[in-house]
Amino acid sequence: MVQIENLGRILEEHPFAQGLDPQLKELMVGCAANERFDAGQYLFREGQDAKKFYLIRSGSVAVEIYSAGRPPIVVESLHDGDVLGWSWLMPPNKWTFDARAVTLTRALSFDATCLTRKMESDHALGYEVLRRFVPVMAHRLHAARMQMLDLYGPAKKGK
Amino acid sequence: MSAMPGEKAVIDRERLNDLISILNRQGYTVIGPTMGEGAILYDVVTGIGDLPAGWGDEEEGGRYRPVRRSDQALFGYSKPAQGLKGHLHPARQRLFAAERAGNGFRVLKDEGKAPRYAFLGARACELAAMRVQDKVFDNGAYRDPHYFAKRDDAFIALVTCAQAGGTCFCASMNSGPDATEGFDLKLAELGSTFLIEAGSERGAAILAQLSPRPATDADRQAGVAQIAKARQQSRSMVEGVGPMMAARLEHPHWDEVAKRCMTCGNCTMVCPTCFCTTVEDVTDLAGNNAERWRKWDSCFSVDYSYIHGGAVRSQGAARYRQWITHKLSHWVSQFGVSGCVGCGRCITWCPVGIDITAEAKALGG
Amino acid sequence: MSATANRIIKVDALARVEGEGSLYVKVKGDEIKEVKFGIFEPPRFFEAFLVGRSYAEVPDITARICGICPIAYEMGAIQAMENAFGITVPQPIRALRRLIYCGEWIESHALHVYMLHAPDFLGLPDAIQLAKANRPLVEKALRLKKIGNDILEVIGGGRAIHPVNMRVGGFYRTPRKKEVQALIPDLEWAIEASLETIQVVGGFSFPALEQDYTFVALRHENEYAIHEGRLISNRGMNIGLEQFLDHFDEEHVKHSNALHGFMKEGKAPYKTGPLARYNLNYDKLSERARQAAKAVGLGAKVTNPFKSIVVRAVEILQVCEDALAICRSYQEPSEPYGAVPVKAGVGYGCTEAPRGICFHRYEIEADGSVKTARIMPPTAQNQKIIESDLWKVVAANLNLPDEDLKWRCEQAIRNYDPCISCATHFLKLTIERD
Amino acid sequence: MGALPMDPMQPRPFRIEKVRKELADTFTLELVPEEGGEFRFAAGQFNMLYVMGVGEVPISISGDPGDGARLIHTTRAVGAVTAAMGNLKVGEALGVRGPYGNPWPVEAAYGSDLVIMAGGVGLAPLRPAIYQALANRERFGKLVILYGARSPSEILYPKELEKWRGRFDTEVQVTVDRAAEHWSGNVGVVTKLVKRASFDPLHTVAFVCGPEIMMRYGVQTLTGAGIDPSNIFVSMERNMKCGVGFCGHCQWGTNFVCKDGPVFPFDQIADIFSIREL
Amino acid sequence: MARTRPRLGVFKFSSCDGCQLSLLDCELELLAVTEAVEIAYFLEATRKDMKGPFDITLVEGSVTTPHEAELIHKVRKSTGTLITIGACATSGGIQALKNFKDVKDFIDKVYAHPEYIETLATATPIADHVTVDFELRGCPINKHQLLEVINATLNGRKPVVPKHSECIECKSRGTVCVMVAKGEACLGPVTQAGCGGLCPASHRGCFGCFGPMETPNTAALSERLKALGSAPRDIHRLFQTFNANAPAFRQQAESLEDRV
Repeated sequence: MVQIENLGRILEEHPFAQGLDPQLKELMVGCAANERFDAGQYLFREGQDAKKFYLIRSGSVAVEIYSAGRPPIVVESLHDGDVLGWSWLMPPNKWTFDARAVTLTRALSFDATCLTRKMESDHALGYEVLRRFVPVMAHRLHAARMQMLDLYGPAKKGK
Repeated sequence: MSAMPGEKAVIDRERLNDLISILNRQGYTVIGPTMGEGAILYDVVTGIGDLPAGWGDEEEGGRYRPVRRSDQALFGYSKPAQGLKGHLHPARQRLFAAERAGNGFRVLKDEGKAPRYAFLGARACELAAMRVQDKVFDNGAYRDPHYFAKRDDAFIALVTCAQAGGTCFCASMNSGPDATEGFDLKLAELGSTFLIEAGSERGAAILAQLSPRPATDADRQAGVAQIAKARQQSRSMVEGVGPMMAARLEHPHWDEVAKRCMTCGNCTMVCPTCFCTTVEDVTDLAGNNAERWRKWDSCFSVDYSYIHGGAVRSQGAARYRQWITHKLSHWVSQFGVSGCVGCGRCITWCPVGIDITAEAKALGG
Repeated sequence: MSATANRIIKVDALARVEGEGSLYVKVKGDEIKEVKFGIFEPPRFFEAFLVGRSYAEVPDITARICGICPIAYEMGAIQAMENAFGITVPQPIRALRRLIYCGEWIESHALHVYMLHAPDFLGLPDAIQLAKANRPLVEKALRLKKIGNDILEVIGGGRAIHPVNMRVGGFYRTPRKKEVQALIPDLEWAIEASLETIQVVGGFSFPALEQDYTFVALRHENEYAIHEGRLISNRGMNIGLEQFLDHFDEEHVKHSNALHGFMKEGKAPYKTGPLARYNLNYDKLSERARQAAKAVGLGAKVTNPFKSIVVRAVEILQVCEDALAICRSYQEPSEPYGAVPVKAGVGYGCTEAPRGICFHRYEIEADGSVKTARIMPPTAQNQKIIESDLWKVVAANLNLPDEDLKWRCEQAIRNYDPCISCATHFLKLTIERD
Repeated sequence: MGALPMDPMQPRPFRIEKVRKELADTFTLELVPEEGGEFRFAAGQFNMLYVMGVGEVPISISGDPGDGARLIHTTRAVGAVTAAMGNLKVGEALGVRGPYGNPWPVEAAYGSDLVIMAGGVGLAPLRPAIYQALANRERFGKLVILYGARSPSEILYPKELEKWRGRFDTEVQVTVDRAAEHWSGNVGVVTKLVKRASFDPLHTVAFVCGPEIMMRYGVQTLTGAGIDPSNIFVSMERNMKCGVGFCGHCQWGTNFVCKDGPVFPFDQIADIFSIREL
Repeated sequence: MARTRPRLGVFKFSSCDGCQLSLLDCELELLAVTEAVEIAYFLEATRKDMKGPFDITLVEGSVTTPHEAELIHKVRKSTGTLITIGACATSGGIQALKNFKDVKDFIDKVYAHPEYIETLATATPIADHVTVDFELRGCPINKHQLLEVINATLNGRKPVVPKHSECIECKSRGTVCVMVAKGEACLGPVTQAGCGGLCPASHRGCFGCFGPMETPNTAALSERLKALGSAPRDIHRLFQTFNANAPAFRQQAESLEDRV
């Protein structure tokens, strides 16, 4: 299948798949799809069911929080080589942010239902996928904390 | 007789009056030990009568008492309460004055003339301390004119110690009780006479006017014995303290000391090498004239390490660590000498008696 | 305004007095219904704080009753303790005590004469306006005041307000001869400045008011009494301090946070302060002081309270002379203080604060702690007589418009240099014309 | 004796030629010495700036080391002195002592890639290094500028960043901590930019300046990317009263930040960098 | 540049008047002060009663009556920079001793008609009631520090009012430590500098007029005073006098209470 071959190559090129056993890669490709988002198009919105995750191939995506009465606040921007979305991994499997393509974005998406099933039956795959998500999550947590510190603002007067 | 540098001679104690007069005639203000209010203090002396004849001192951690001696020795104490730092590096010193001029301002020339000091009775540890501060105020790149205006011309009539004070540990710091250089005259009090030698040409010139007689072997031996006796000190600094401390910047003992340390800063104030200062801007109410003053500061104050937002060293433990590690360890890296000369004043004048030698030992153990 | 209109004259917050007071006058037609000189300075409970404290702490604590005349409190407390323990201090210590008290008098009197009271006579709101009119005069006044403070600082341990150096038995540290001698040139100048002050204030015009006062003041055989003596009056009273409470008492009235003092005999008001001292101790004034007083028309008797400003000026001269003499003869005492043989007992202290007598009585326990404390500040003692003066002033000036009458009343109160902070344990002027 | 040596504690009056508001609380002053002449400095050095009667503060120089005609300082008003400085107008004077301190070793980086990582107003002390690097662009491999700010409106020198980005030979990446949706640039911490930047870690020199925490994580990320700690330089901030090693305030371990720093090679301070309250 | 004269208000709460007297005690500088600022309200000095708003207000005294508790809010509203002066205004002062006792009992001790007296159960610092811009310590304040605060405020700089220990002042003026050289009980090592080191220079221990210094180690001092022979009751009293209500002193006194 030409398409699967293509997807395989695409996955191969993405940092996420570095060092992944070819057999497991093949299992993943079975759940993958190639997607394209125009600038301004939403990949998903907060509160929707999280049925996928994305490996961004090119472009940039803004992760946003919306609050009534004010413009959405961008909390992080993702680019080529980044992984978007981990809400699919755990209940309640709902997106907690909006994801908006800032520029034309191409991504490889993975069907959560498909991949979850495979991960459960093939623990080696399960382990490898999770092992790749943990640093992504840790990095995101760390970055969130750093942003929370408001480092560059004028120092608050100590009491 | 004409005295050559290094050659030992003997003078009668009354000759000190001549020494003081000669120095006064040469334009020096003579600073020497006096019996002050509650302790022996450096002050202006005009004659031998101002010296603390018959006074000694008892010192231990957090305790000082002036005590009567059985004899009338003029230098029979270990060291005055505060050293000579205040004379060369005053607690308050004006750096400059400025006045508004048009849209801007003009820095005014300081017309004040620095005092010319002669230090009579300076101890070896105090001379060592001056030599340490010399390195601070002339650090290669910059030389502080305010300090050296007084220091460059200072005449030093050292008096070696006849006995060690209760908190002295100069022997282990190699900064006393004797000195081999840096003085103009060196004296040792032997009963009613002084063993004396010149360390500079101007010292020798003055010595020649003091009717010295050549020292006998007995005089020299008495001098050697006296130094040997003063070397017997109950405290000593632990060996290799510099690298040891540098390796223990994070150690539970800092918190132990912090329980006792009041961060009052007394140790830094009495330390003859502590040089830290802050600045103070003074203005008239209309804002047309301003002055900038430098005044002693202490690494024990919170403001000392203040950067916008807060102080780097908010904890007492961190402030104590800064002081002692700087003194005993980092100083060596910075200036090639230890910042501690073993005078023991920080021990004596710590209100709670924290002992730098004991804390260094505890930290090393 | 009709003759029967109600008139209420109120001064909610009296100015140029120390502390917070008020005045309330109610007039119906030509009849004065009520005069209340009130002290709304909040109560501060000193007598209660003192219970259980060590005798040694009492001088420092009582100093905080008043920032204007802390010496009066410190010295009264010290002498009361010494009275309880049977201590007599040696002459050099006594001289230093008089010297520091002279300092407080110079400072307080110069402040009152020039900064607080003189503007009344010149129709100015304050000394700042006076400085605009006559800057050299105000500069002189400030220098005079400063000389008082300098004495307080040299003898009192470095500060004029709440000095730290006085203690039971003497001083913590007695000043060096050169420190005291340094005061001499300024005091020599101060004598000339006080002579000039007498001339300046002696030339003011004084509202007519003569009162038949009962004067009470300290009396000392050898000197113009300040810090020691027996208590005497112009009605024949002559008592020791221990008899004070037999003759004097104080009561609590609703309109004031200060207790009002009175003489038990006849429950009569009495007057303490400069006028009382002058009238009772005229013979003890220096020749120069008497001559200077005479030159501005003051004889041995002064009963117009508005002339208290001149008497204060005469007193400044007196204490400048006294202070100068002490400084000239000063020898460093051998010991700054003597032994304090603590024992249970009762002690009395009374001194002439710049504004009048300040009485102390303490009961001390065997361990030196205070069992009971009683302090009667001068302003509390003068409260009744101030009200009496005000009746007369209002009655004599009913034709004045409210604003002028109000000012005249304030001036009458300022005759007493009331120190309201101390009296609490003291003023709004409200004049109600009914 | 000849003329007295110059008193290092005495400021020289400089006249303000231009005041430019950079951000809400940040401004740039252009100064010329009243006595005339040039002001020479090396990138990364600082001056002690004195506002008459108010006080003195250490402020890094943010102009072009190649241009001695004007002394340029960019300052954020955070205290009484910097606030007073912000109120000064063209024609008024400021006292200057300096330049002091160790500079960015721009020349030592010739032949290597140069990564410049700045956070907030930390870009100001790095700007002279950027000017110098651009003036000698041919001597470097890649030139990467990574900059993080709190929000798009708080980006310092935005026009210059844009200009540099427009050069074909310089990679400029800017990120902000938070932004509204119209911001099409990066959002996230500055360290995130390292991963995407192109440089050869084995032949790269990095200059880092910003808040201390940012520098800590910045260095971590750069070493993680393979740059040797001895090739990473940071600019430290400590309390300073004199700038010449007399007052003691800026001591940090064995260092006087004023004369041993403010620019340090990271390997020299690695062992004390994370010790608290040192 | 000519500056506009800021308007100064001076207000008094429960106190001895000493701190505002400090302003009049700036004899040599007083006229300069009145030229630099317009004294718009200062009862002790002028009967001119000008209304607010004020640019700078000095507040002396603590809040001890219901009336004062209301008044301070009015003062705060009418002023730009509010500076509290003295131990009363910054920690409650000597009258805060009532915070530790039954006030009713106190009123009964001093006044014949307690029903006439209106007072709160506590004496509290101004900062407990309203936002304060600068606190100047001391019982009384040091007039030089007062001038410095006024001067710094006029010149837009940070006042030089150090928060370190009294010891640093003592040593800077060359005073011999009374605790070390005489065994006197002294609060200097935990007390904020500012007075100029008066008591030790008069050969007596500091009794804490300027309140606790930054980071005071009162426990270590208590231990030392005990070792020097002070009874816990004496140490208790030392902490509980002129700045009894300042947190560090209050807590140290409380920790000694079971041994008093």
